[in-house]
Amino acid sequence: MQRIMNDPDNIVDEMLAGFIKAHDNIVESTANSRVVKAKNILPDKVGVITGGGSGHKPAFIGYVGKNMCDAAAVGEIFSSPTAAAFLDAAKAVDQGKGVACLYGNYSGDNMNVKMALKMAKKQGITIKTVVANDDVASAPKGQEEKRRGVAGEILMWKVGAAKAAQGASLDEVIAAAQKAIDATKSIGIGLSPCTLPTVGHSNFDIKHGTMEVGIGHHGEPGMKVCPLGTAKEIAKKMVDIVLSDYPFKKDDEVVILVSGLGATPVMELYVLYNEIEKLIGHAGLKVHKAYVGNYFTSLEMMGATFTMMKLDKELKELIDVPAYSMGLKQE
Amino acid sequence: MQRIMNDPDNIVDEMLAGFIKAHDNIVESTANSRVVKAKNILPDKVGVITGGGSGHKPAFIGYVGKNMCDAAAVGEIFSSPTAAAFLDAAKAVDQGKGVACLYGNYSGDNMNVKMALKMAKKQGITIKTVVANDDVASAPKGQEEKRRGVAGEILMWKVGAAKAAQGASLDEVIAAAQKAIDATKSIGIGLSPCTLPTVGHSNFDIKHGTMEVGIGHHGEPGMKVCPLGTAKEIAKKMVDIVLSDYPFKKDDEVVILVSGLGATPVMELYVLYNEIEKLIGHAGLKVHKAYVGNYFTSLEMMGATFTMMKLDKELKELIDVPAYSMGLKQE
Amino acid sequence: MSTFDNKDGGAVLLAMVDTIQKNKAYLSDIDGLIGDGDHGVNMNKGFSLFEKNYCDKEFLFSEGLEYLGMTLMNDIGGSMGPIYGTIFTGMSEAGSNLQKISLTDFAAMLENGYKGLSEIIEAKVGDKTLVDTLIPAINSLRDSVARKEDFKRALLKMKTAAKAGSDSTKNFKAKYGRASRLGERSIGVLDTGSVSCYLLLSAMADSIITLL
Amino acid sequence: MSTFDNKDGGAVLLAMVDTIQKNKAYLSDIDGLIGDGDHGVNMNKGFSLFEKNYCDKEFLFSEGLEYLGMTLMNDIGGSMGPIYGTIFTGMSEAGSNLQKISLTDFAAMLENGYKGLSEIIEAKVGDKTLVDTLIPAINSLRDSVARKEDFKRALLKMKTAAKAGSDSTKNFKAKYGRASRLGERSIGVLDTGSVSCYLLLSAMADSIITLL
Ligand SMILES: Nc1ncnc2c1ncn2[C@@H]1O[C@H](COP(=O)(O)OP(=O)(O)O)[C@@H](O)[C@H]1O
Ligand SMILES: Nc1ncnc2c1ncn2[C@@H]1O[C@H](COP(=O)(O)OP(=O)(O)O)[C@@H](O)[C@H]1O
Ligand SMILES: [Mg+2]
Ligand SMILES: [Mg+2]
Ligand SMILES: [Mg+2]
Ligand SMILES: [Mg+2]
Repeated sequence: MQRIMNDPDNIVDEMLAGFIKAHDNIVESTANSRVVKAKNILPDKVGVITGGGSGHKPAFIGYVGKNMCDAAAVGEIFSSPTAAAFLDAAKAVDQGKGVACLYGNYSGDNMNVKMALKMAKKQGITIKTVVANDDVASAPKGQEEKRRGVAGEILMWKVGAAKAAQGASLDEVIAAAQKAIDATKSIGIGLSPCTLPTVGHSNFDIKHGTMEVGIGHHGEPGMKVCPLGTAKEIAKKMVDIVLSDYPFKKDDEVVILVSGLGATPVMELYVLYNEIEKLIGHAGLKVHKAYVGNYFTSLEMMGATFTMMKLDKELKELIDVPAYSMGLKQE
Repeated sequence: MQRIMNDPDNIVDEMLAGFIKAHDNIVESTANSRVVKAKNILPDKVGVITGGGSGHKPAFIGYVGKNMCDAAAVGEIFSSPTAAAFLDAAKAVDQGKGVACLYGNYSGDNMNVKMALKMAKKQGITIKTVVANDDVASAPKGQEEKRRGVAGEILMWKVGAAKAAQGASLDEVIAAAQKAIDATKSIGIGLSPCTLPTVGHSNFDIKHGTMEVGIGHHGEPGMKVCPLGTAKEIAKKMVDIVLSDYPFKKDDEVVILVSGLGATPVMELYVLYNEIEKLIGHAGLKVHKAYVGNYFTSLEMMGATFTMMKLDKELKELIDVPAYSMGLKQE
Repeated sequence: MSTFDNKDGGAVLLAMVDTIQKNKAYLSDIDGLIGDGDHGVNMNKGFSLFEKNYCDKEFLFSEGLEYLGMTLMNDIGGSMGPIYGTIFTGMSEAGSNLQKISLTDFAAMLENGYKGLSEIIEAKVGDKTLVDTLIPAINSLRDSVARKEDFKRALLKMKTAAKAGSDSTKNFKAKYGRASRLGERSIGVLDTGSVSCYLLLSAMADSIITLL
Repeated sequence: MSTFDNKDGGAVLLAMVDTIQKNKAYLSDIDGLIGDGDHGVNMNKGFSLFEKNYCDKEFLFSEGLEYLGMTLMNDIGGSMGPIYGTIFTGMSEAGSNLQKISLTDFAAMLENGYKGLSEIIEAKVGDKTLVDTLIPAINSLRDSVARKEDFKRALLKMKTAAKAGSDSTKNFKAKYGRASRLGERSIGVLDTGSVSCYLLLSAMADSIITLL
């Protein structure tokens, strides 16, 4: 394990210390050391929070910032933040208009958010949630509520946060974020595993010359293991899976997000996007905006995720709102 | 080799196609397919170009954009662009006020730029150059002109491009860029090798449990191979090497750039920055601005580079100018 | 005696901390076989933090369970924080008004712990989780209550049932947690959560017996 | 005959292309031992592009060298583009006004190629680069001119000198290019650039001999 770290048990706290120092123009710490908050939050708006395990940089704290999430709860690597952290994140940004908690569908996160909601209720804070479930590989069509949240969460945050920034009510923010994630589908392919710093060896393997189609952000099993294809073949597989899961139709405008899983060189993400864009074009869809880069990683896994969101007028407008966070800066 | 690609011989061209499609709000293609140009270049200014081998994303084309480089020449992976590409980059952005070519000190790049200059002269285009040599590990003090350029190039581009955006003359742009790189020192540590797609296996090795101090951006040999230290120890080594190479003095204001080499999780870069920042503080220096992330990579090498630039009034002002490129966006 | 004093029960909590600390490596090793190898680390972190924060304080058994549960929930996160946190706070809730704790009380406490848990997890017996330990233990206690058995005997029987439950996970295919990745290949190996649950129930039983 | 016609020399260029194409894998294999294993690929790319662009055109030997040199410089980049590009354009320059090319002319052409090269690289004999092939070849030709030797004999002697020069790189420590990474460990292996240079000189020699 070739890692730059001190004690693996402190890696999250040390990362946070470095992050907050490096980005003190964007974020600040809070009384709860596992809650990171945006600087200069617009007054009198709905709060938008998220949270999740560490090891996914820029997710989650990289999406805290101007017109993005107002705060994020931070967990250990690949492990949900505590209920207390979710609650404290909500309290840190509540301005009396309620808080939208936009997070991903994992059992740990679900449990902790559920408990945070209970505690919040007792304390008179209104939190409503949207649970991202964009990973089409994680449960069959018809059982969408079982699906995991992956890189599509970024688009959900972008939309929900932009809506909140426009002064919308909590219900409007929740509705926009829910609409965003409902219109968003993702699929990942894994090319190599990753190693938890506290563990020291990977707990799964991907054989050279193969790829795991549908792999999750923590190495959750995919739909199948196939021979490693060309970029063209990989793109075809990913686009087919996503297109057939949702009524994406000719002339729809879409946002595309191609994220690396960590160790795949960014050059390859552009090669992949080049193929995806062609297929999307052939399907008659129009790419309104594309994000390509390491947007949601899994430590040093190799591989990539492909995410597509179908736009309507509202989503398009919200996606185009400028944003300024460590992981997403847009004019 | 677990790569997302089609024909390795076409990987650069396919990457470029994807890059230009994904970032069509920032860059555009030119008649020379190996030259990428910024959109909406300010009128009547000195042109700023760079160029280098591929495999270093965001470098080099990721630093083409608003208040950044106006164009970049693109080479094969780890291989200099052609003289023709350097020349065409210059021609694409020359507005009659001359062109500053800011590039890194590698024998291939030196040869090709030299030849481009000759051709440009014949065609009546004025190009002046600054050659980045910030890598303190690549030649001893006193032989600075032999040193390679590494991540410090980004700060050179930032400064030179900001100066040009302010309407400075070619000589002023060159002077600012030269001052920037003269005040900038870098050191890299390598934790794992990388593999050229056309070759299929890495042509050097870094043993598990060791690190190569002073490694270059293409795996050039470092100063020594040491046991892999903690983040604290690594930071100490890097800071000591950089501090002792230049008159960084108490109360100096500095810019710090910590870049990953590709596959090291970004979380670890923040852990490293956290340690570096403490040491810099102890040395009495003041961090004016920090960049932490994958700013200048070497395919899927693991490891990181540490770069520090000493600021004066002009450099500080230029570093703070907003910028908008794929690799560097700043308000 | 067929009861113990709620106020003497602090010792029971310390016995639980002790067993987790002693078995840290063992639990992580089991988790390493089909999970990510961190269960002992996760548990130890939470229980040791509880010990650190509360070792010099006096507390009732029911209070101690509340403190431990809240520590797990507020400082550990992941799945273990809410899972064990819910079990212990649920137990505490059901025991909070008691001066003396009888077999019937203890059985009710554990049942209330599971009640809370069942609201946040979906796993059932046979899904290769700590539920495979917890449910047989609860059933055994319930059975002993019905038979009006002696508290000590009931606790010893509960240990046996919990052990058998934990051992049974060897035969199951994991459906939750990271081991689920392995599908069929998870068969033949213990579920680490079921083992930690057995160790905790066992420590409680042994410690309570000394108080009876 | 002691000269060949510049206008017949197109065949020499094709022989050069041919040897690079035939030795693509061999050159990359040598480069793989101490470099990054792409020398054959790089060279083949440039020479094949030249072939593709010029195979159906007529050109003088001196023109062909210019076209090949410019192709390498404009389309290959890296180090090989300027290095071989400079050599060939330098040769072309010195031969551009000739109708017939004598031994003296050919020697002067190669010398002019090296002159250009020496302005852009620092490597000297013994630094384990293609200079170790080029310099002995030039010295041999110069010597033959002084001895007024026959063109064919001079070319054969040049081949031998170039081969010996290339072979000598086995004993040297790499100072330039990627092999320099290995330091002492680069000793015992040929320099791939010196081999491609030998192959090119050899192809030129053999092809010119058929024109004499
Ligand atoms: N969703 C779940 N429902 C029930 N039990 C679970 C669930 N997830 C994990 N567990 C239990 O937790 C144990 C693993 O705990 P631990 O290793 O600490 O967490 P993680 O799986 O996050 O690394 C499993 O052995 C199982 O008993
Ligand atoms: N700076 C240099 N000066 C002289 N010759 C060089 C230099 N760099 C490389 N070479 C020559 O180039 C050869 C390697 O060429 P090639 O493999 O095509 O390029 P690269 O080293 O960029 O992969 C070496 O064997 C050596 O002969
Ligand atoms: Mg585990
Ligand atoms: Mg875990
Ligand atoms: Mg090469
Ligand atoms: Mg090579």
